[in-house]
Amino acid sequence: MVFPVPGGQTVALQGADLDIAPGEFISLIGPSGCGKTTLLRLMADLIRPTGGELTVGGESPEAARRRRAYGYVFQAPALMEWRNVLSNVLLPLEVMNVPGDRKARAREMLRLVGLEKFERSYPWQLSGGMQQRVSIARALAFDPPLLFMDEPFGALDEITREMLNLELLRLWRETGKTVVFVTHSISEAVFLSSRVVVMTARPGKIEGIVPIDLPHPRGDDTREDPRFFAAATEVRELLRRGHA
Amino acid sequence: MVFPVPGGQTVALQGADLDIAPGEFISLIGPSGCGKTTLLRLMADLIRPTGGELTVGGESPEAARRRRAYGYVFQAPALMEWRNVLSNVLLPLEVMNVPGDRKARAREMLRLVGLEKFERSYPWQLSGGMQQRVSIARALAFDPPLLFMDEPFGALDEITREMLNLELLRLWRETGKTVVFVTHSISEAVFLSSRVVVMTARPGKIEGIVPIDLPHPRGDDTREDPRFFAAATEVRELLRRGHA
Amino acid sequence: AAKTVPVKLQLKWFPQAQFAGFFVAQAKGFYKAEGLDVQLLPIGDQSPIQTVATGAADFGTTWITDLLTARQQGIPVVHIAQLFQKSGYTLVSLKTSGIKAPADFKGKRVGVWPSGNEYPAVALMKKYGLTTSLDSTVSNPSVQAVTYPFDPSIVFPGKVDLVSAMTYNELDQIVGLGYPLDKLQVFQTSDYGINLLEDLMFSTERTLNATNFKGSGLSGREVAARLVRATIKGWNYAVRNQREAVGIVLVNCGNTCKGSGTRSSAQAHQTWQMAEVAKLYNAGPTLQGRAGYLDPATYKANVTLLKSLGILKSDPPAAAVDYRVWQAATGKK
Amino acid sequence: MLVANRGVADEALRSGADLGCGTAWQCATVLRNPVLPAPGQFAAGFRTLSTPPLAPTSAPYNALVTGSETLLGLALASVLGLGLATLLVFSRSFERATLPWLVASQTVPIVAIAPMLAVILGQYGVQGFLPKAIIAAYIAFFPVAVGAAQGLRSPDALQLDLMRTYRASAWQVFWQLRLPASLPYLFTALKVAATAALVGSIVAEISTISFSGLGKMLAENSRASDTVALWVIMVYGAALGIGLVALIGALERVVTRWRPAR
Amino acid sequence: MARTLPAAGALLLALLAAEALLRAYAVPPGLIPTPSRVGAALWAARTVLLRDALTTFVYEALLGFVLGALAGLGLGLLAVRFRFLERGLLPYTALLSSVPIVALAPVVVKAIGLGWPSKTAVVAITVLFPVLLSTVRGLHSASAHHLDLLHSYAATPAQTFRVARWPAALPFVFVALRLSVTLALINAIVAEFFGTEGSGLGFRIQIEVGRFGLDIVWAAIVVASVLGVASYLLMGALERRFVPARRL
Ligand SMILES: Nc1ncnc2c1ncn2[C@@H]1O[C@H](COP(=O)(O)OP(=O)(O)OP(=O)(O)O)[C@@H](O)[C@H]1O
Ligand SMILES: Nc1ncnc2c1ncn2[C@@H]1O[C@H](COP(=O)(O)OP(=O)(O)OP(=O)(O)O)[C@@H](O)[C@H]1O
Ligand SMILES: Cc1ncc(C[n+]2csc(CCO)c2C)c(N)n1
Ligand SMILES: [Mg+2]
Ligand SMILES: [Mg+2]
Repeated sequence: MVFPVPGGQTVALQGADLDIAPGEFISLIGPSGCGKTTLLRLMADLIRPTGGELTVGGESPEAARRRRAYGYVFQAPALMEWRNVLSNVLLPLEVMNVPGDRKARAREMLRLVGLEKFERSYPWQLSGGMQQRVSIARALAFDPPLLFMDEPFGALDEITREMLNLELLRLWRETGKTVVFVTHSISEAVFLSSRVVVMTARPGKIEGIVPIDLPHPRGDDTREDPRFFAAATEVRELLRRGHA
Repeated sequence: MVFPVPGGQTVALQGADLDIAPGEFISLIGPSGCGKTTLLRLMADLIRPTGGELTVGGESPEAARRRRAYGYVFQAPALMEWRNVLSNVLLPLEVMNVPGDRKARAREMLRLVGLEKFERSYPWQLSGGMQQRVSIARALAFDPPLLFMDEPFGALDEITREMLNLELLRLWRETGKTVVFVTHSISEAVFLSSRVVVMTARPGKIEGIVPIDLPHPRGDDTREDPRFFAAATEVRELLRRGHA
Repeated sequence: AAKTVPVKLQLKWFPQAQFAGFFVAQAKGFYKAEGLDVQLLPIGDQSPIQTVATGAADFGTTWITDLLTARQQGIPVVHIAQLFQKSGYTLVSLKTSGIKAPADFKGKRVGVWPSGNEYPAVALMKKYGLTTSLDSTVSNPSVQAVTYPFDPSIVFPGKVDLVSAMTYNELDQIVGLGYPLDKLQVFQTSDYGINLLEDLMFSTERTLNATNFKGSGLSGREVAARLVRATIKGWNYAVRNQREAVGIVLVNCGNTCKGSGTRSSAQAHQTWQMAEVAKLYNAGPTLQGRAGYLDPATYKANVTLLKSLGILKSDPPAAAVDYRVWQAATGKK
Repeated sequence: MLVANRGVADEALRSGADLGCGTAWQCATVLRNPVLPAPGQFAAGFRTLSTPPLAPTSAPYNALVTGSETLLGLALASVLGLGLATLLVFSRSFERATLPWLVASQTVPIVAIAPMLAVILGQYGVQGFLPKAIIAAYIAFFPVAVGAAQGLRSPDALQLDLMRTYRASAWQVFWQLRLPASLPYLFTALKVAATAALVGSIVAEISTISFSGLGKMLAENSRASDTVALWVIMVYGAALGIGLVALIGALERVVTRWRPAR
Repeated sequence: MARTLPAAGALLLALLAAEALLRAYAVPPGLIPTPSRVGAALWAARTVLLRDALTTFVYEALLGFVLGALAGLGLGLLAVRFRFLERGLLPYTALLSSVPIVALAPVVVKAIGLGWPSKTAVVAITVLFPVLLSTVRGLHSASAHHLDLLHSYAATPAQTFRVARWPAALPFVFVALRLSVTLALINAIVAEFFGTEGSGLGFRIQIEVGRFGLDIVWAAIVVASVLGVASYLLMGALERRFVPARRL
């Protein structure tokens, strides 16, 4: 992936060949500006690669998008200022004409992220973390088989974050979704994923992939597991190596 | 602090009386939506309290703002889209008519946050974390005696984050700045601060204040210090208590 | 030689043979000979009354109704010479429309020019007991009057049954649209006793009473007299040497001189126009060697007519006409 | 084109006009006073009015005159409009006291007051080029003012907060934040204003005592019933308008170079 | 009430000053009438002026405005939907709007007739361009984030319009509508100078200018201004109603 920039071009991603199997939980981790968002946007068919090929769960990004196969939590909340919280969450349901009681569904998602009391608020009346949670609720609302999440919990406190980690994991296990998850937290990546993809900066490429062999269901004691430490250390090593 | 909202009002802060002495490094930590940003905005005289009083380093927020005493890193980058990275960082220097070689100063700040190669890029060409770093450079550029930072490192990877933590700490020690710092990371709060203020949600109030007696200079071994663990545990306890 | 006095004269229309006398006087140096440097201003959208009353021009040409209604509204304009002694205003219809006399106008659509140019038509119809929507007090007019700008081809013959036309201009333009004169029924108002006087020269009381016109050392009235004298000389010359006059006009007339349709040649159209305005000039007092003289009887008849139409509420003040200028110009009484 | 003229031709023929052509359809392309000129007619008219290009009676020369009046008018309008917008944004009470009058000024039919305006300006020795530019500016300043005011109000709250933390002066907020943020609105407004100014200067040429310009040509040719010439002049006017809009578009691209290519 | 006070005060002062000056310099009413004369004319000619206003404002200005605005909106939507149209269409409408009304009106009158519909058409044509231009600009101003989001939903173009582009365009569109509504009125009046069937504010102005009845001319202008300001304010109210309140 090459971006033209004043006085040359930025190579944002190089040889980032990656095949993601259905039902996987993949985390992307890497230094700021290494191309995590770019990779996610490529997988979501929001930009087209300037070279290379990419498949997501066996199909092309475009096919996946056309099937409305994925939900995307952007790095910024990207809420519509003129819609209140509830109707922001309703948006995908309306656009996709999802049958059933949409409001009930949207409210359920808001409950999941702890914002059931704020459904009538407008985005500017919410704190940064609350906005981020609305956007998570929005992405989950239509129950997509595939989830792209770009630092979804970055603006949340540890406790809320851990709670949502567990919720997400439960959801993933129960529904068999495929998740591609960007995070800066090594422990979060290890805790959630089946594989952690570590990226390096400029030009962005994949430094290494760490498979996580922790049993499910995972919980507080998972973090005590020696395998957890081992995996986290490996990820940290890869990160450090890529950071120079 | 009371916000009017449809069908009533949100009490965003209650009895958050807080005196911050010059030269302190205060961290605010608390659940999403508890009023950290609101408190910072009050201290920065961006909103007026609907009740209560507040002093920052012995003076009123308004006086501090009039003296151009503080730099503010907002939760969102708030860059000017029409200015490139360098001239975004130059903005406060221009507005305040800071004497000396402004460009050199701005470039120094960009080096500090690791963006010296991107000075000619425009905000839309940067990743989320890079934008956030530009906004940090901008706040530091005019060397204010007081710093308000709202989750400045939230969008950064751990390694960049740790590096910037150390830089910030060095800066604080060398210049005797007062810093008020919002973070969701308990360890970051403990590592950096002289006091950690733990807040609770709805209505937001101060649950407790944890003084941090770790020696300076702090470094990698600080995190091994038992006092570090003790303080972190205390903060976590207070947070848990406030979270119910 | 002494310096010439700059004088601005506002024409009532764009340069064309209608003003041949002025252009001839300018081209042949008649004004120079009187010590005047005359600039002839083409019309904009404002009435010549406005430009003269506000001092943007010193003298002007206009129609008598214009002058008298302005005077009634308190604008101190003064008639100083009458160039055309007969009205060239007509209403034109197709012979096929079966309109044979003014009485037949009833129930027809009549297109007129607005902005004070509608009065001859209004007067004609009023004389035959017809009312129009131009009069805001009439609720059920017997003739539907519509207003249109200048160009008869916009409305005639499709949208109106009768259309206003000057003998010297629009009539030929209508011929150019493909309607030769033998297919047209032309009602010239002067044939029906409506002879509202047209092209005259006027100025303001302030200009005329000036003792030192623009620092020339001449009185305003003296300048006016010289202007009128040279203009009449120009007209006499133009009427006698029409071909030469048309040549002079054509030099001055930019894009406006052409006729319309099949008669769009400027040369041909202006030749027609020159011949027609000569008829309007060579009438009344001119035939008695008193060119430029405002015949008091005709003036009185005009005033009476305008009063009967309700356009004038009372007799204009005596100061509305200043015979001294014409007398000084011609040495006649 | 044919259809537009056929009706007129038909009407003329039925009224017994001698057009020198047979049926209405045939006449449609040769009418001397067509609603729309036939291509051949137009081309011929275009040639006569365009040559020699710099003669005082030719369209290119007069278009040049009108174009420069329009540019001057637009420049005046931009300065005035931006100034007003600034005052409107800075002061609520100024807005309350003047906005209704600004709006009212735009409902006064310019054609009715342009002659008076020209006459009044003429009394003070302002003649020729300038009154026409002033009238153009009179029409064009309003879109600029309204658009710019909207744009000046468009920066987002966080950016305003940032400037507040710098204790930036009102002028600094204006120059560093409000003005750049208003550019997308401003350029849209300028495009509308450019065509308005063009119309304004043409109207002014017609209604004041004017010796040149497309407006003068329009007036003369409409008085002379020369429909084909009117169309030629209209095309020149429209080309001028497109040129102006394109010019502003180019300026916009230069000024807002920072934006992502769409 | 308190909000209109400054404007009313300014008006009163200006009127008094004008009256005093005109009287002091004895300016003839045929050149500039005093405000009191205009007021008197306004009252004396009220029925005629009301009828004129009905023609000019309702049939010509309002109807033309609505038609032109709808056309501008419609074309704007098409232009943004079909990219090639934007390149093809915008220049032509710029062309249309650059044709000065004084050139356009005679042609339209010739083609349509002297009655009010020809004026309505002229108004519609002149309103088209500002609305179209702003619509296109506004639709393009939709946030890239929102467009990405809808792209990720594989939303149809119609949905993207309705949900993201249209709300973003509204503020731009309303600027254009506010401008156009006054433009519509003034153009209706001007278009009447090119032929009428005997009613309308433009017709009245033209007739009375020729008679030096400038008191009626200004009375007609006052009526036009009041209607113009009222419709501008009405558009502003609609804007506040339909454009979602933003922060501040
Ligand atoms: N539109 C663009 N034009 C030019 N360069 C771009 C563009 N978008 C991204 N880049 C560059 O591509 C690189 C990768 O950006 P990306 O947003 O993918 O990073 P990231 O890994 O998501 O970083 P972060 O953790 O800070 O969000 C960066 O160097 C950025 O400057
Ligand atoms: N302008 C406003 N109007 C109404 N309510 C508001 C407004 N701004 C903030 N609030 C409310 O005040 C509370 C505190 O918000 P604040 O932004 O201070 O939270 P925070 O602690 O910074 O949260 P986060 O960690 O998610 O950024 C929230 O409940 C929010 O909904
Ligand atoms: C605005 C306006 N419209 C029509 C006329 C009538 N008129 C008087 S002289 C003349 C020239 C000969 O065709 C014409 C048409 C006018 N004077 N002013
Ligand atoms: Mg990113
Ligand atoms: Mg916050």
